[in-house]
Amino acid sequence: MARFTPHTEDDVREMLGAIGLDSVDDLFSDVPTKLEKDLDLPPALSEYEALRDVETLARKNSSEMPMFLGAGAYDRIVPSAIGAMLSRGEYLTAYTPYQPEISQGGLQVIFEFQSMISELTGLEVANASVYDGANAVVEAALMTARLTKRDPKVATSKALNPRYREVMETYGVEVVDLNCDNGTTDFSDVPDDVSGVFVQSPSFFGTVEDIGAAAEAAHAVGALCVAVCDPVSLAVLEAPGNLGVDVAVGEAQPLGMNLSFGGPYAGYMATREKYVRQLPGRIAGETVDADGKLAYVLTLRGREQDIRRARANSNICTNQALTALAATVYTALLGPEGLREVAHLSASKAHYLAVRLAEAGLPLRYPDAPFLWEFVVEMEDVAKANEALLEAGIVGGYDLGDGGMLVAVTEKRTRSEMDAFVEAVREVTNA
Amino acid sequence: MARFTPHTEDDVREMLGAIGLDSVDDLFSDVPTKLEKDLDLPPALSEYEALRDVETLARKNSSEMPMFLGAGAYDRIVPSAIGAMLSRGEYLTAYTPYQPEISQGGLQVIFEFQSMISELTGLEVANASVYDGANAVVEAALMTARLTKRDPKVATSKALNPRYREVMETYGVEVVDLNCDNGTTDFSDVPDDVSGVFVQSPSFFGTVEDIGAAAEAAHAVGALCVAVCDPVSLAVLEAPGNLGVDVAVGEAQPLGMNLSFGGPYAGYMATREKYVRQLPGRIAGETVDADGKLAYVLTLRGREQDIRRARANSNICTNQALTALAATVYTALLGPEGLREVAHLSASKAHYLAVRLAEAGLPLRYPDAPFLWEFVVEMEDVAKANEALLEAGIVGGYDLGDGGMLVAVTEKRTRSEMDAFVEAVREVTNA
Amino acid sequence: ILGSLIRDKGREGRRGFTLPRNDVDDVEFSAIVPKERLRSEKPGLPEVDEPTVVRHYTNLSRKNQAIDTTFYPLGSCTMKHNPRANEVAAANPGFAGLHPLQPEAQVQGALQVMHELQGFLAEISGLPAVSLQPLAGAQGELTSILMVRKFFEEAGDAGRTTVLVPSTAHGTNPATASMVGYGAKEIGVDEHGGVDVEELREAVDETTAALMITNPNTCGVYERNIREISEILHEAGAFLYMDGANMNANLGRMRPAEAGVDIMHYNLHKTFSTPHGGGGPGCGAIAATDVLAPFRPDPVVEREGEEFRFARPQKSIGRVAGFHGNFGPILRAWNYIKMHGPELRDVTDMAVLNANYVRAKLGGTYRIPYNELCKHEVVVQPPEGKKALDIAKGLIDFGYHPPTIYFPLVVKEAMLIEPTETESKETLDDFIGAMLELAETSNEELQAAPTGAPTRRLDETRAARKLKARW
Amino acid sequence: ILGSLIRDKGREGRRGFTLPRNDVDDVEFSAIVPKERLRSEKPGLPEVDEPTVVRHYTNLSRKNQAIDTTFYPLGSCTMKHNPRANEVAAANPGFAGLHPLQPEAQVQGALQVMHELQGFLAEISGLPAVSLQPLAGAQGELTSILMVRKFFEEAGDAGRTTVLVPSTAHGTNPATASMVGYGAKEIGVDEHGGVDVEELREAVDETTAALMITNPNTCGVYERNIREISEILHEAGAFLYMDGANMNANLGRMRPAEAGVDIMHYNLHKTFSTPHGGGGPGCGAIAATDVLAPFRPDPVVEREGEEFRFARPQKSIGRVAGFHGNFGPILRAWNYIKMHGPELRDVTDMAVLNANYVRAKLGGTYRIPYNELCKHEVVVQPPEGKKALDIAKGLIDFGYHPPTIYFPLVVKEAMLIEPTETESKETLDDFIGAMLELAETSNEELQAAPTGAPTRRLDETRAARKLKARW
Repeated sequence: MARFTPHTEDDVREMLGAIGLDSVDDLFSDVPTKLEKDLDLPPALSEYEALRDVETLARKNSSEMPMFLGAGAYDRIVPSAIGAMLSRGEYLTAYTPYQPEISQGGLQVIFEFQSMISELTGLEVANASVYDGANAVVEAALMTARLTKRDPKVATSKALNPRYREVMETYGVEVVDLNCDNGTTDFSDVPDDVSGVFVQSPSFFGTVEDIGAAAEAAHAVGALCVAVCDPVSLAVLEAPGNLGVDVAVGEAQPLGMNLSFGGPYAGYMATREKYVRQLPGRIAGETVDADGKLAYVLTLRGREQDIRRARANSNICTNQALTALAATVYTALLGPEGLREVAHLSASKAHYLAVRLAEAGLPLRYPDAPFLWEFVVEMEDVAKANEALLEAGIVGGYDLGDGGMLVAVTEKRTRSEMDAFVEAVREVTNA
Repeated sequence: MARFTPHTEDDVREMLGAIGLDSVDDLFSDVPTKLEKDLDLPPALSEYEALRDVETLARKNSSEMPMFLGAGAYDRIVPSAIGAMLSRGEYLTAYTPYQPEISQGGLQVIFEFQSMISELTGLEVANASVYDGANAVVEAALMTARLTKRDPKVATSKALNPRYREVMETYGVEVVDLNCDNGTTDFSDVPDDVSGVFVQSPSFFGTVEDIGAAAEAAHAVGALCVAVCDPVSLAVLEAPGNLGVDVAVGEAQPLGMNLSFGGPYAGYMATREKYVRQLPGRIAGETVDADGKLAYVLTLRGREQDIRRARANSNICTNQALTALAATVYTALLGPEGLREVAHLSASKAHYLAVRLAEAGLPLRYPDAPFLWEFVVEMEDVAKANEALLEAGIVGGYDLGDGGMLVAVTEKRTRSEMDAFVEAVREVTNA
Repeated sequence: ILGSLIRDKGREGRRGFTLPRNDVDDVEFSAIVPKERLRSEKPGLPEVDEPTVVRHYTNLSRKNQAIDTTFYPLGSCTMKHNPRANEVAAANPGFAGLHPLQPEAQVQGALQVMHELQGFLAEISGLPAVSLQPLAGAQGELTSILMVRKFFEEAGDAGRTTVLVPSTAHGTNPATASMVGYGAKEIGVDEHGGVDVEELREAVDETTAALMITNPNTCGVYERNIREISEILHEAGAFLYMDGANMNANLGRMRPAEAGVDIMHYNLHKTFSTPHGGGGPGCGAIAATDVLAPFRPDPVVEREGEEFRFARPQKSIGRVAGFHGNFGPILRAWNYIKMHGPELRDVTDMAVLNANYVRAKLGGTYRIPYNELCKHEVVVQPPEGKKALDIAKGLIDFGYHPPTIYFPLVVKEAMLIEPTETESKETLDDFIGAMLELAETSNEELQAAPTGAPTRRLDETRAARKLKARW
Repeated sequence: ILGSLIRDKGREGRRGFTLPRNDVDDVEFSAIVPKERLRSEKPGLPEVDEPTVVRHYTNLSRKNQAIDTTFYPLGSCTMKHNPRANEVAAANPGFAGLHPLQPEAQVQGALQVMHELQGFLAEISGLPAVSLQPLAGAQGELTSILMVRKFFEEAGDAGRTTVLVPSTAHGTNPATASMVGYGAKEIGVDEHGGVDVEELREAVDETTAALMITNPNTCGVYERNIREISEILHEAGAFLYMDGANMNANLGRMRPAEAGVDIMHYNLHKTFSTPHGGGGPGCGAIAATDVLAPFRPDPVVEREGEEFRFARPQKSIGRVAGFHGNFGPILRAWNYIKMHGPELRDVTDMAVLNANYVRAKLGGTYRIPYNELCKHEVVVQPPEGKKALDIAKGLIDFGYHPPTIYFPLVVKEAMLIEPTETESKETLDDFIGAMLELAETSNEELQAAPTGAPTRRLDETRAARKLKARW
């Protein structure tokens, strides 16, 4: 018997009797390709043994060290209350709220998530989240194609996270490169047949881009402008909705999600109300019940695959409800001032570290570009520097592969950790 | 402002206005001994900083090692589902169920806990738990005094956990020593003025005692017999209720509670129905509501301090509801067969280790006394052996201080851990 | 109170979380970022304290039903019990705190988990080439069809323009085909609820890229002609893709490889019991034959001696996720499979037993369009004159989550019931009793249901017509 | 279904947990234990699966109200929000997995926590000698009075036979005095709700061992004559013991030491916010003057250089717990105090503000027997003709947990309201609105309440008369 099945032998016998069969094997008499051998899997472990293995492998990872890696996922403080809420069985073990009468909790959470994303992005309507930031980007690219009735072709620069670009390419989106030699993108030369212009701010290199310029350039050629934004940055940077963008998307991981080796995270997407029918994914809306009581329900279902099938605007089936809940609880706990403080601490520390590195002879690659908490520092041998950092018990920055290290500094980092970083890197550089 | 208080300055001003005061200080104008300085405490930490300190101190402990320590607290497997249930806010953040209409969950849990204890002990009625095993013992001693109308005086032997004896003495219970030279207690010579005869089985030395003999001896002198039992052992050992005992008590920690450096645990107490009015602590009973619907409520409150004040049968105010919930969930998950298997695995392993130690020249102190999973092994220098074990990454046994090591083996221990134990101890012994 | 939004419970200046003090010089944003790029107005977010947040989201959760609270036989969704051991595993800080871009040497434990799971999924399907990257079932489908497309591109076969989809398929199947640029052509069902082989034979030609089959299909029926089907496709040079949503009916009893499947996706969250989380996250791992292996997303995990490392498959379609996939569900699935081993077969056996038991007991009162052996789910129709929607809402008042309704589309008033293996006979008997009682209940009464839920039936039209999707 | 017992949901042979395989020879119990000592009959415990267990206890929890779900102004119980950081701290395996008998060198982190908390509690009370061992408030009381008794024993003063207890005291106070063997003599209250100093002066003599005072007392009133009271006792050679249940009104505003208190207990779970867990576990740490220090339970934690170790106080009363106290609550209290530091005073300030706000708003409609400044709780009486019980049950239908009722005993129809500092003005306003509405509700309607809870009012007499305390 498997471990989480209640049936006793008596249960099985009684049930087979009701069905009119003699044996469990008979339940598979219609299977022409029945497997006659046992699966070649390691023998079943008890819970205790399995969790001991988890612990053994966990110890093979270098975790719980000060971390200067970012590049799309950030080592931010995750408040304890988030875990307490996510572990509530009513959230954890429910599914898509197809039956709204018994899913008002989950639906209201989605509604609140959407509202928070709308507030942060300055756009009228957000969806319930998609898989991750990269997928939000590619869905936005496909959205621009549908809305402009052009082929999916986007203009952007190397300052867009290369992983986002890769996913777009996988999905058949053509990407045209704009210049960004000084760390910020030059939008003066956008081809006129693109469906979208993409601007990431803070960019992959950490620089604060001119979103307004991107929007103008997009609209000048009849394309849409998509901004890709770290939601924490939106506590201090102008809302993309106020800068003329049509769609704002991004990775919601910094809003209270564990790094968790790359997932689960959640991608957010927001747009103007006039474009809502081309917005993919779930949307929760307000309505009333038969007694006139306010309630929430999944709405505009006509866009979706289960209704529209081959003519759906995406094949996306669900949202990342649980991680979106994490983002919602995080944003509620922090509020506008708390988010701002996260940004402020991160920026203060990042600028401290950048100055210290420069003093140590490791200059910024883009000294003239504004940045918040992530920056590129020039280094002879990034790999060697990272090894030295690991030896000092520190997870170093992201190796750009061209003598640049992309360094991220969050509110978790302390002055002494940063000093240790400089120390470790300096030694290697001088050696 | 403190960290978990919602009020803003506006809130405070408005509320002071409603009260008719000018300042928060005015709220304390009636305090003649007002403290005029700040408390000399370390400056407030954010959650993240505080939890970093927790982690730092946690690493100063030697934890997560194979453990052969018992002596009243056992390193047993705690199923994952227990934590999931205990973290439910409705259990975690409620208080004593004074309002039964909105506390049926907690009350039913108590009722189920009591039922399980009754089933295990073979006695008619159990209470909702007391603080820990030691306190269950002393409360039982005081119970025997009330019931026999004698002074609290109990006959027992060194085979009773010495900590239980110490707590009895603190509470003013006189303890008379019976002989137990061969590891089991000789009940043939009980003084005739004792209020109770106490028998622990498995005893502090791990031996299985003759509870029936203790009960007979007690009743022969008009005293009550109290059995102190590890609840896991009751899956295989005869229920004390079937052996003539009047009260059964013990430490419920082995039923799904973390070791947690000694607490919180829970003490259980069960007795015959005729003695229930002298049973201290909370009791949940079945009743009906105004619609005739089955429900649970705290009952026989007349015994308790909040009703009876100076004439209460104990000053005990609450039970250990949350750890009792752990015991309840544990017992439900394991069931009679699972508990039996825990006992069987522990006993099989303990006997394996005892044999291996004997082979290595380290004999059992009580070779003729039956034992389950804990035993005393003779050793030249227990402290030195424990040091060697620690070096091998093993937490050794309990040093009895007389050349005996009390060794506990639970279902968690593996053959290789036990072999390593023998190896480490042998080396020291031979050295 | 319960109904109000978190923002309505706040007041300017309240804070729910305290951050560490700054231990370096304060940086002014106006000094480091051009003013016009700085926010002009504070976002309208809640300003609330932790007590309010915890109470708000605790009370909201209490308005949800879930597997933890009730039987949840939502067809095609495999709402089985989620072992709590998986949650303990996922919370381990040695995994939860790991950055996806840490060098491979720093993440050997995580890579080993992924490598072992790749192996488990290969064994369970018989298909050796696994990728764990797709972030959900629908993305697993997409990844599969992208791989098929890339195969034909590499083969220089430009004529493959169509993907065939049985009429019983999940909506994601045709939507996926469209997204990849294929025309989706529907194939009907035969009298057993299976793919109509004759229709298939006629439809398959040199423009066919693949058939997207679900097996057992969404009628709960095993495709008894699966071998013939795969042969038809293979003869035409096309691929057989299998939607693995229903793998819970196959574990240790059938392997897609032996049925001729070339590529499939798993829903790790369904079959291997990651909590569904209210709709996600999931994991849509895929498994394929060696032929399709080089096209898998970048990267996969390989083993070299004692070391594990990421590798890019030779002709990879590229990446479909920002990082390596949803590691949380990956870890849980790995742990789940390790707790079962070859006894995974019992999971399938009991899931199929439960579904057939429900079928046997409801038959007679409910109409069973394909009343033969079903696999892990069964499709039924209410008695003549009753609506699936009404029965569903009536079940809510009995304390059950309703089955999937109006799906599969090929069955009118369909109710697709998937009990899963983790439900006891008593639970099934109670549910069956409720279903039988509802069959006898007047339509008037049914249409009033639910009356005991947090809300009554909702005005869904209004939600769409007057869109209000934010505060 | 929800109402039935876990045992009723099982069937013989079901199992909810799988254990590791045995890796040594199986031992037969009959081979190692005399047959008559072995169990003859299997205990009647549930035989259920994990899914059933999780669903059962999840659904039971949903029939509870708690701070996490509702305002819970239970007087004298300090039902404040429990920060979730404390739960994360307590779950740390470096503490949760520690055996209490591991040698001191292996548990330095845990000992440091205890030592620091001893210091914090000494500073907060002004009383230097702390013990963390008592397992609950009531045991803290007992420990204190045992220490007092031992002091007199050591001093050879056999004539101390009486402990004085104000009529406002918690029931545990006189019960404790009795347990220790003292006669408990009651002292009345003055017109402010405080101890009647004249009555006290008359009652104190050379037989007096101690006065057990609660400050602020259970009328919510600060004992304004506290200094005089302590002087009266000290002049008679007796001790002033303080019940610390109400310490939430004192933090940083008043220290018992300066008020002349000799010994006190804390309820760590109340003041420093360990979740109350449905009734426990708590921690009843005590703090005392140097005079009483040698009598503390064995052991306390001392520091020697960088090392922490256990030590037995010189004239210890012995141990009151099996091990070192409830370490879980100890760790949480330590973490809570570290998150507040000197700002603990804000906790008290806001708790007192909230109570006075409720007092101000309810006054006029409800009778306030001591309508002066209150501290962190306020005692009110319903309007003439209404019963506290009825108002309480009416509050349940408004979604609130009722206050403590019929306590303190000195106030007829008392309702003791303790809002705590973690509740917002909006919550208080809503609660006040409900209270005012209930004051206007007919008794007939009130007596029917609650109607919206999981049960209606219970037949408590029946429970006691026909005791059924097990299945």
